[in-house]
Amino acid sequence: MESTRRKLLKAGWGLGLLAAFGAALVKPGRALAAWNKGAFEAKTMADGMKALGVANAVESSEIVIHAPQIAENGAVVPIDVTSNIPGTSSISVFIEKNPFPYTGTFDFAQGAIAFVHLRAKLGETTPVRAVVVAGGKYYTTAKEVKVTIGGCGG
Amino acid sequence: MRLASAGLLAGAALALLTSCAMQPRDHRPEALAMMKRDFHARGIAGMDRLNEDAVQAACNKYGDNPPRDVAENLQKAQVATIKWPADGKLLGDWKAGERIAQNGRGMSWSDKGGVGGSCYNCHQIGPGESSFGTIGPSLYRFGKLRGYGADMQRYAYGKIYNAKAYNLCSQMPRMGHVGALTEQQMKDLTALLMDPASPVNQ
Amino acid sequence: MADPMKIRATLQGDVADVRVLMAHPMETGQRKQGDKVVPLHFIQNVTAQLNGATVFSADISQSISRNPVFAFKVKGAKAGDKVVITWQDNTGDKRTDETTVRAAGS
Amino acid sequence: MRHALVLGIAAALAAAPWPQAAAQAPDPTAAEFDKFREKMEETNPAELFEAKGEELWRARRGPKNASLEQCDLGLGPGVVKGAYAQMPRYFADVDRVMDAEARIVHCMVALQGFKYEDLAKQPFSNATRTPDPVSITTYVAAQSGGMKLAAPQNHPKERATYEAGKAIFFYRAGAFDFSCASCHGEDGQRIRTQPLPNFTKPDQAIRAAQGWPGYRMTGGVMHTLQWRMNDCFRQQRFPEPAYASETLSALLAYLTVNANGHVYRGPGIKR
Repeated sequence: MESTRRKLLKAGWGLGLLAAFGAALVKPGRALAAWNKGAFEAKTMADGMKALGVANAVESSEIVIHAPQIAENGAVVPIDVTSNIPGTSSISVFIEKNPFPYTGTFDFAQGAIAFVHLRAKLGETTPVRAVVVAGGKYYTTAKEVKVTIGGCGG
Repeated sequence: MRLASAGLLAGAALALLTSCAMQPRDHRPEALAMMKRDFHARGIAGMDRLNEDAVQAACNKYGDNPPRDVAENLQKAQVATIKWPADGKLLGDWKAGERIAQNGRGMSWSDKGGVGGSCYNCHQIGPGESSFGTIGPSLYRFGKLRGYGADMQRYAYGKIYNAKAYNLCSQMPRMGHVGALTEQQMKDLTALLMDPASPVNQ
Repeated sequence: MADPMKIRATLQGDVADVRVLMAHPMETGQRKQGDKVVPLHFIQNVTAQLNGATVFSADISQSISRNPVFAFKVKGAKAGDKVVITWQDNTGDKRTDETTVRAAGS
Repeated sequence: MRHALVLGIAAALAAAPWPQAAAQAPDPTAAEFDKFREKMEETNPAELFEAKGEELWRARRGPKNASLEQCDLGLGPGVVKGAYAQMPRYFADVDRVMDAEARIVHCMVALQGFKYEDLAKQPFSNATRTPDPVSITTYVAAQSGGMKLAAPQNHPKERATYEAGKAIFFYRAGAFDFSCASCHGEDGQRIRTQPLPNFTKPDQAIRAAQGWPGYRMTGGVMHTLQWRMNDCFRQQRFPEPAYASETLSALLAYLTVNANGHVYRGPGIKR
C-alpha cells in the first residue's frame, strides 16, 4: 500500500485525485495494489525491498518473529510474526537465502491484530526477515533459522 | 489374494503355537515363514536378503550377545574377508571421503547398487556437520586422539570394510564386504578419519 | 476444481482466532517429476472478510509451503460472525469457503 | 598373526574412552522439534485428507456401487468411533489379524468390489495423487483421537501375531545386517537429527503410534503406517513387503500393543 501511495505521489498525481481514491487507499485491501511481480521475482532481498518501496527501515525489537532455531524440515517451517508497533498496517516476510526472497505481505484492517502465522519453504539456513509498515514508516527485524538434514538421506 | 490366504497358510503353525503357549518358545520360524510369503524382490533387493548369513544367524540367535567361542570363530572368518588394497596405500582423499560420508543412499531397492557411506546417519565426524546421528560413537578427532600410525590406518580401513571382523554383532554395515563401497571410496573415508589435514583432526 | 478449505474461527474473549488450511500444491517451478519440470503453480492472493469487511489480505509467493496454513486474529468479533476466505492462484483458479465464529469449547 | 593384531587393536579401542556425543543429556534439537511440532499439529493439513476420507467412506463406489458404511472395523458394521485405537485385531471373516488400513482395503474389496491388485499397485501418496485407502485411514484414525490405545490380545491369533511381530522386529538380515531394532531398540538414539523412539518401551512406542497417519513435511503428502513400514524396510535394505500384508499387521500389532494404555493423538505431522 505504502509503495502504491508513494508511486502515485511521485508520478505527480494531484492531491485531489488522491482524496478521491482516499477511501480505497486507506483500506489496505488488495483491490488496488496488484500482485507485485517485480518484488516477487527479485532474486535478492535488497532488490525485493526496493521493488516493494521499502526504504529506511528501522531495526525494532517491537517486532517478534517466533520460528524454530533449527527447523525439523526446511519444506515446512512455521513462522509467527507479531508487531507490537502501534498502527501496524502490514507485515512483509523475506527469506533471505531463498531463490526469490520476497515471500509475502500480510495486510491488517478493521480490527485485525498485527499477527500472522505462516509456513514457508526454506532452501537452506537463512535469516527470516520481517518488515512492518506502521504510520507510513518501515520497521524491521530478523531471525536466523537453521536448516539441516533430518532423516536417513536415502 | 494375499489378504485372505495369509491366514490359511499360517493356520497350522499357529495351531501348534497355541497348543504350547505355556512354554516360552521361539517364534522366529513362523515369523520368517510369514516374511517369505509376504515379501517380494524389488530392484537390486532380492529375496535372498531375507536369509541369514552365519554372522546374522549367530547375532539373531543370541540376541547380539553370542558366547565368546562362537563370536571369536566367526570374527576370524570375517577378518579373512577383508581385501586390503594391492598398492598397500590406505589413505585416499579426505574431501571425497566427506562427500561419501554425507551420502545416505545405496543398496536399497531404489538404488542401482552402492552409492554413499551413510556415515553421518550414525556418527559425528567432521566439525562442520551438526546434523549427525548417535547410533555409532563419535569419530570426531579420530586420528588426532588415537594417533596416525599404520596400525590405526589398518583398523579404520578394516572396520569400514567389515565391522563384524572387530565386533561380531556391531550395528555397523560391512561396507566393503557387501560391495556397498569401492576400494577407492573406503580409502577416501579412511583419509577423512586418519589424514592429519582432514578437518576431522583439527 | 480445488478441494475445500478447512477454516476454524474460535473466539477468545472478543478476539477471533482464525486458522485456515488450503489444499494446493504450491509448485515452485523447480521440482522435477521424471525429467519434466513441474510448472510454477501457486496461490498468489488470499483475502478474508468478517461480516463482509476485509480484515486480512495477503499477497504471497511460491515459497509458502504446499497445502498452505495461515492464522490471523481479529479483535471485536463475536460468536456467529461470518468469516469468508478466498484464494486465487497464478493460473486464475479460485476458491471461496466460509464458516462462522464459534465460542471457545463449543 | 594379522588376525591377532587386528583383534588386539579392537580390544584396546573398546577399552579406551570413546569421545561420545552428549547423548544422555536431553537433546535440545529434539526439544525444539517437539515445541514446534505441537504448534503445527494444532492446524494440521491432515485434516484436508480426513475430510476427503469421510466423503469416500460414505460414498457409494466401486463395481458393487456400495459405501463402506457396513464395513466392520472390529466394533460392529459401520462403527468408526474408537475402532482405530483397537486395531490391529483378529477378524474371524478372514481368520487373521489386520491393522486399520489392511481392514479398510479388505472392506473395499469385499463390499465395494475393488481389486486388491489394483489398490496395491501404487498404494502410497505422491505429489499428485493420494490413494483412497490413505484418506479413508486418515478419517478412521481421526475418529479415535484422544482415546487410549487398546489393541486387543484376547484371541490366540492376536497373541501369536504380536509374538511374530516381535520376532520380525528383532530379525537382522539384508545387505546392511539391520533389523528394526537396529534403529528402534535403544533409548536416546537418532539418525542425523531425527530422534528414534525405542519401540520396546510403552512411553516411546506411543510416540510412533500417535503420529500416524501423518502429514509428512517432506513432499507435503499424507502417509499411513503402511507407508512407514514399507519405507523402513527399504532403508533396512530388505526386499519389499506386500501392501497390507500379514507381516506388516504383525509389526503394527507389536508396536501398538507396546503403546497400549497411552492416548492416541493422531493424525499427526511427520518430518
